Amino acid sequence: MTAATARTNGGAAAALLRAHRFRAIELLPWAIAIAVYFLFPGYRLLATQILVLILFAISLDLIVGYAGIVSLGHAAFFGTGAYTAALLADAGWQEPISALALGAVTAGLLGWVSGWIILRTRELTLLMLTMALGIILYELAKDLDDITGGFDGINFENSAILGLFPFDVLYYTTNYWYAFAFLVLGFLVARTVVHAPFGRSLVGIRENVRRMHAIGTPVQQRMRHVYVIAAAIAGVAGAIWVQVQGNITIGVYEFEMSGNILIMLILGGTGRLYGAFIGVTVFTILENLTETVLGTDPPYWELVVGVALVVTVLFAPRGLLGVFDPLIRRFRERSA
Amino acid sequence: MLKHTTGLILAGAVAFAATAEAREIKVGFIAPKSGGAAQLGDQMEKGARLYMKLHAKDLGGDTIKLIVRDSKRPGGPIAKAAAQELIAREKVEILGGVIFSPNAMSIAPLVTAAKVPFVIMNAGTAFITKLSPNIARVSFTMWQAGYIMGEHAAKEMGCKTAISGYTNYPPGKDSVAAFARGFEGAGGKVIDSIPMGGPREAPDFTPFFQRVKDKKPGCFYVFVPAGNHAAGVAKTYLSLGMRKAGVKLIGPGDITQDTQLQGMGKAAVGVITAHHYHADLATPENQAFVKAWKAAYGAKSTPDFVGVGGYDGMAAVFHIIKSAKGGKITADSAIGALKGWHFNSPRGPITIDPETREIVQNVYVAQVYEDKGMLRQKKLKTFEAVKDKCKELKIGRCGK
Amino acid sequence: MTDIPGAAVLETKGLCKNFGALVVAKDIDFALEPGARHAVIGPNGAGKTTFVNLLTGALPPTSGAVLLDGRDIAGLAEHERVKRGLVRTFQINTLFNGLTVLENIYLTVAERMGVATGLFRPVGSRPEVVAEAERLVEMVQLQDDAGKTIDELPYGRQRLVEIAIALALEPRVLLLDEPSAGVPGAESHIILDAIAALPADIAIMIIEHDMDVVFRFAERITVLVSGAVLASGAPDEIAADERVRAVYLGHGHGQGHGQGQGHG
Amino acid sequence: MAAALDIATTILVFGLAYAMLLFIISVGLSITMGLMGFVNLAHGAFAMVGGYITVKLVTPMGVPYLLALVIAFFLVAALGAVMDRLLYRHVYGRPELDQVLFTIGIVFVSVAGVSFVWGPDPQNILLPEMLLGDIDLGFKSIPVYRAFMIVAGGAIVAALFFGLERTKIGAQVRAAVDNRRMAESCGIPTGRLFTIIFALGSGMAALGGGLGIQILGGLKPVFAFEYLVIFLIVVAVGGLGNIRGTFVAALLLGIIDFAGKYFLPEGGGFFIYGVTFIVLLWRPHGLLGKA
Repeated sequence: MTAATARTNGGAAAALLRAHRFRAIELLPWAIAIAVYFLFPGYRLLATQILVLILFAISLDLIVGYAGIVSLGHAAFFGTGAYTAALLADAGWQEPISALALGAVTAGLLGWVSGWIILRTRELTLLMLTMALGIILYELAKDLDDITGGFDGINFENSAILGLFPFDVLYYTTNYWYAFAFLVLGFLVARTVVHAPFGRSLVGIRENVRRMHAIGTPVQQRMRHVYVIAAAIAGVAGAIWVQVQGNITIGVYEFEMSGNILIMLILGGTGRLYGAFIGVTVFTILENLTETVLGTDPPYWELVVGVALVVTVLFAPRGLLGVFDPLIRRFRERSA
Repeated sequence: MLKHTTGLILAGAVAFAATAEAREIKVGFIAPKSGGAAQLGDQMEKGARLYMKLHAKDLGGDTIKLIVRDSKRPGGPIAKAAAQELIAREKVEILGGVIFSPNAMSIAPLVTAAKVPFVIMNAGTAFITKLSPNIARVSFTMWQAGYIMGEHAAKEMGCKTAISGYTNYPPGKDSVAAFARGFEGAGGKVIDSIPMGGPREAPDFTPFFQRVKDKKPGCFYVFVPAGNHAAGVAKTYLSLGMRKAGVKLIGPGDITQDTQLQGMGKAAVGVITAHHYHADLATPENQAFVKAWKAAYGAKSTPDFVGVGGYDGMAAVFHIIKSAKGGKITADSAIGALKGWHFNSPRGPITIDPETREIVQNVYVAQVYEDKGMLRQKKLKTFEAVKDKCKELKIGRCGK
Repeated sequence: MTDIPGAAVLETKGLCKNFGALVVAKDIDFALEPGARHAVIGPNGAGKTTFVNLLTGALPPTSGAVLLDGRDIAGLAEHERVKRGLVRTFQINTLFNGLTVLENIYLTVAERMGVATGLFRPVGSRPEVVAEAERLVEMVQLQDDAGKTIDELPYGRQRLVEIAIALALEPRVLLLDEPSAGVPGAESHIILDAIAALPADIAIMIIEHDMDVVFRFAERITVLVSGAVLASGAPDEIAADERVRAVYLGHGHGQGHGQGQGHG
Repeated sequence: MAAALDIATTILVFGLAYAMLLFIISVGLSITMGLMGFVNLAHGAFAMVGGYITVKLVTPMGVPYLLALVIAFFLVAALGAVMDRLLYRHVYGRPELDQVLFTIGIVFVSVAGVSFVWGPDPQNILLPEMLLGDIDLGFKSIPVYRAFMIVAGGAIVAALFFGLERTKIGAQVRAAVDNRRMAESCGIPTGRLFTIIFALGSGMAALGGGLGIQILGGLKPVFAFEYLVIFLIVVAVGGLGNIRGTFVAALLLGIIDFAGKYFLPEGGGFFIYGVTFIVLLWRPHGLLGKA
């Protein structure tokens, strides 16, 4: 390895070989998440929701940020995982982890089938097809309300995790750590995938599809693969989302769900996984806590969120996390 | 500086000691303040605050701190997170509000676990009071108006056939199911039932109404959620010339919501609805209420049934606080106090059914007419002390 | 370099392509033997790049066949043809502009070595792939720029990345689409040297405007005009061909000399 | 037979009226996306503002409806031009995702702004008597307002096509949509052209917003979000930047939506999305879009 690094100037090979290693700073979000649990018990459901949405946003980042597949219908997978878990629990299958795994499977299957059809297209057409799929599923869930509970939804209960830790409907103790654990797991999977040659080849697809064809990459197939992975992770996120809340409505398939998660991801910064953390957190906090500061008459949150988005694009073109890029680069150059 | 601060603390302590008896009771209030249903949340909050203002003295020095949270969308998660925060962080003693039924559904397990009483001031899907023993409802259920409208249409309006059109979500289904029971029970026949899109879709009813017009029923029963959907109903009815074609538009009062009525223009004249409230009710309670409302919110502002829901909801909250007599408010004591609670509301006398914790109230059949360029509603008939038929008949999830 | 049908690695038979009424390839018969150095020339708009796209599968032909090792490859997608050794470069740089030079080549090597589908073991624990990428970087003498992104490189140096990527795929047939296009005169010798140093057993088809390059490099020349083959033969035959002179060389040779003088 | 004719007329009249509305609002979006590759998700906000201006001119101020529409057109067109110069120009040429974030931000701000100024209540408009009632076609009567929508829409469509086919600016627009770089090298000032187009598109959207209040049943601050999806669908199905395509798509979707809801109300929301799905799989670049 040192032999390899010695041959090129600028440490390009060293950088490539080092890219997947963990840095100390990567502990920061987890430390914050742990601290939040103890500091803000009154916001624990909101915090749990943020953890789950981060996982959802990470799954979206795999396709948007890495493979360049922009989707306005990612809630299709989130909702499918969610309904799988919820309907299983409602039918008496109350063990949460197996239900969640099945949620990943159903969402992944949907990803496989829809990817086969949809991923032939690009840009606006792809956007519209993903969106149409999401909305069609929404309509379906709405009309099949005998099964899904429709607009009003259903309340259900899960058994204790591993038979030991029951879900907490009031303080979200177990619920929080459940979401936390699967966020860690999902993040590690995503991080491994993007640092593996597979993930690098996705970046290639995003950067230049024509070239990928010309170096012998089966582009369609690879996009389908990442689509399935992203769908399965989104399915897990959806399953956790409803399991920790013990409630599901057709909101999980809503267009807003797809739209908002995309906005949150872009806000944080795409193609870097950690963008999901910051984008979801900032957006959700602005959306939900503006009112505790400014009140609800009139509802300022839309103004605050809107201005935040516009300002971000004008002053932080690569998303909020992109603000740190020049700093990091300078730091690297100095240490190199 | 230090001395100054100490002085303040001392002064505070003295003030506290002087009013040791008086408490500040935190009441959580969840309603949409932005998004498509914002005007409903706004109405409900205005109603609640009006009651607080008019009856501030009733609590004998105790005060209420109303903490409002925006539920934004009809789905569960945002309202649920707000409820968790209100209970766990703000430590509210009573929770109230809620426009949309799914909001109420998602909150139900929380109020059960936290033993906090939950006063539903609007959400009208019939079965939700069954989800927690700590829920009481002071608004309405879709069954109350729907069933009566059905009976009335068959018996009094001479309609032999009817078509129902509804917004495709549980309150809509409740409403048309109730209508069909009442109508067919009284000898009529419902020849078609048309889902007209979801509550969050664009309220363009033309294709559905045209379908109805072409089928020529005697009565056309429509349920849509209050708000801009309501305004769309009368307009479409008029613009398709359905009245001329001999189709009578009827429905629950959601389609002649007072706040929307003037905007409907002549389109609404003649429409007959069944509902538990309209702003033109000629009772002293209501006239005083409307006057106080206009004094507080301007002459152009009108209360409607959502506002009355907030008003009566706050009356229930006051009743809970007064019954606790300065002691701790628990869900058991609060709901216990509400069971059988009687109140002379602007809408007429109401009680909470001790069995179901559901409101029992009058339902009025009323017709829209024009008076000096203003649209008003005239009461045709009163049905007294109407209970929720859905639970009485144990239909669907109401029976579980 | 004699024409023995069947011995060709790459061959076309009656290849046609129409866009509506517009004919861009007309009945092209073409053959490339192992180790060939074959230039395709023609005026602008003659359909040269289209021809490359038809060969690689980027465009489906309207009719006719492309044969690789004597087998019709109509059913093979572009990436499958690459896997069989049919590799191209682009007339206009088609690279991963946001990635470093090394990453550009790494991606290619990973694809060729069949590790690009790997989901779990990170790039960093596959030093052999990185080392191979480095070897190729050195081959085109870009080691000083390995850590720069393509955006940061001058166009001529980017051109070398195009060639390195092609080499990284270990081609048997290499289609070079105007490799020196857009390269300043002072730098074009780097490109030409790199081409001259290509392994002898690779069959190379080069599309080129610069006649100096064509005549120095090619052992055989095909002239395309309006999508059809006008002439094909050894360089001196082509140079002597009256029809070619008439439609092409008169104009094109002057241009070639111009460029030649530029870096001469 | 008579019944079939009756139903066919119904569907045609109402479908057409709705289609005109879709076209008037969507066409500006189609051109901006086609010409500058600019994803303007805030397009519906301009329609919303146009609707509010119309309502506020008619109801409290007593301006005649048709005049109010014209005023709304010019005010919002001016607003569009100002937005273009002040804000949007910063994001032209930026990556699509940035444009998405930026314009959605504008939507949020517009929704907040409208609800601050005019409150959350739905806004209604009382139409002049002459637009109410029916026109008797002999075998069937149709509402005057729908007929008015069709005529007004038809006039706008005709003016638009005339403008594009016969005027210098129209020719420049067509050239620029076709190949922007080429148009620039021919000396067409695409920057200024785009401001004009943007203003015009915004004005058209405003007109649609004002015309649509009656059909769409009241304006609310969430209008800008609610209708975004349908406008995007019309653009995608028609083919980016293709005005004829947008028109055809509006007709197709308007009529299918109406017919679907009329015959099969249970299918509700499916039709329009189902059709979109199928059309886009069949022709990924839209009905009349070029590959």
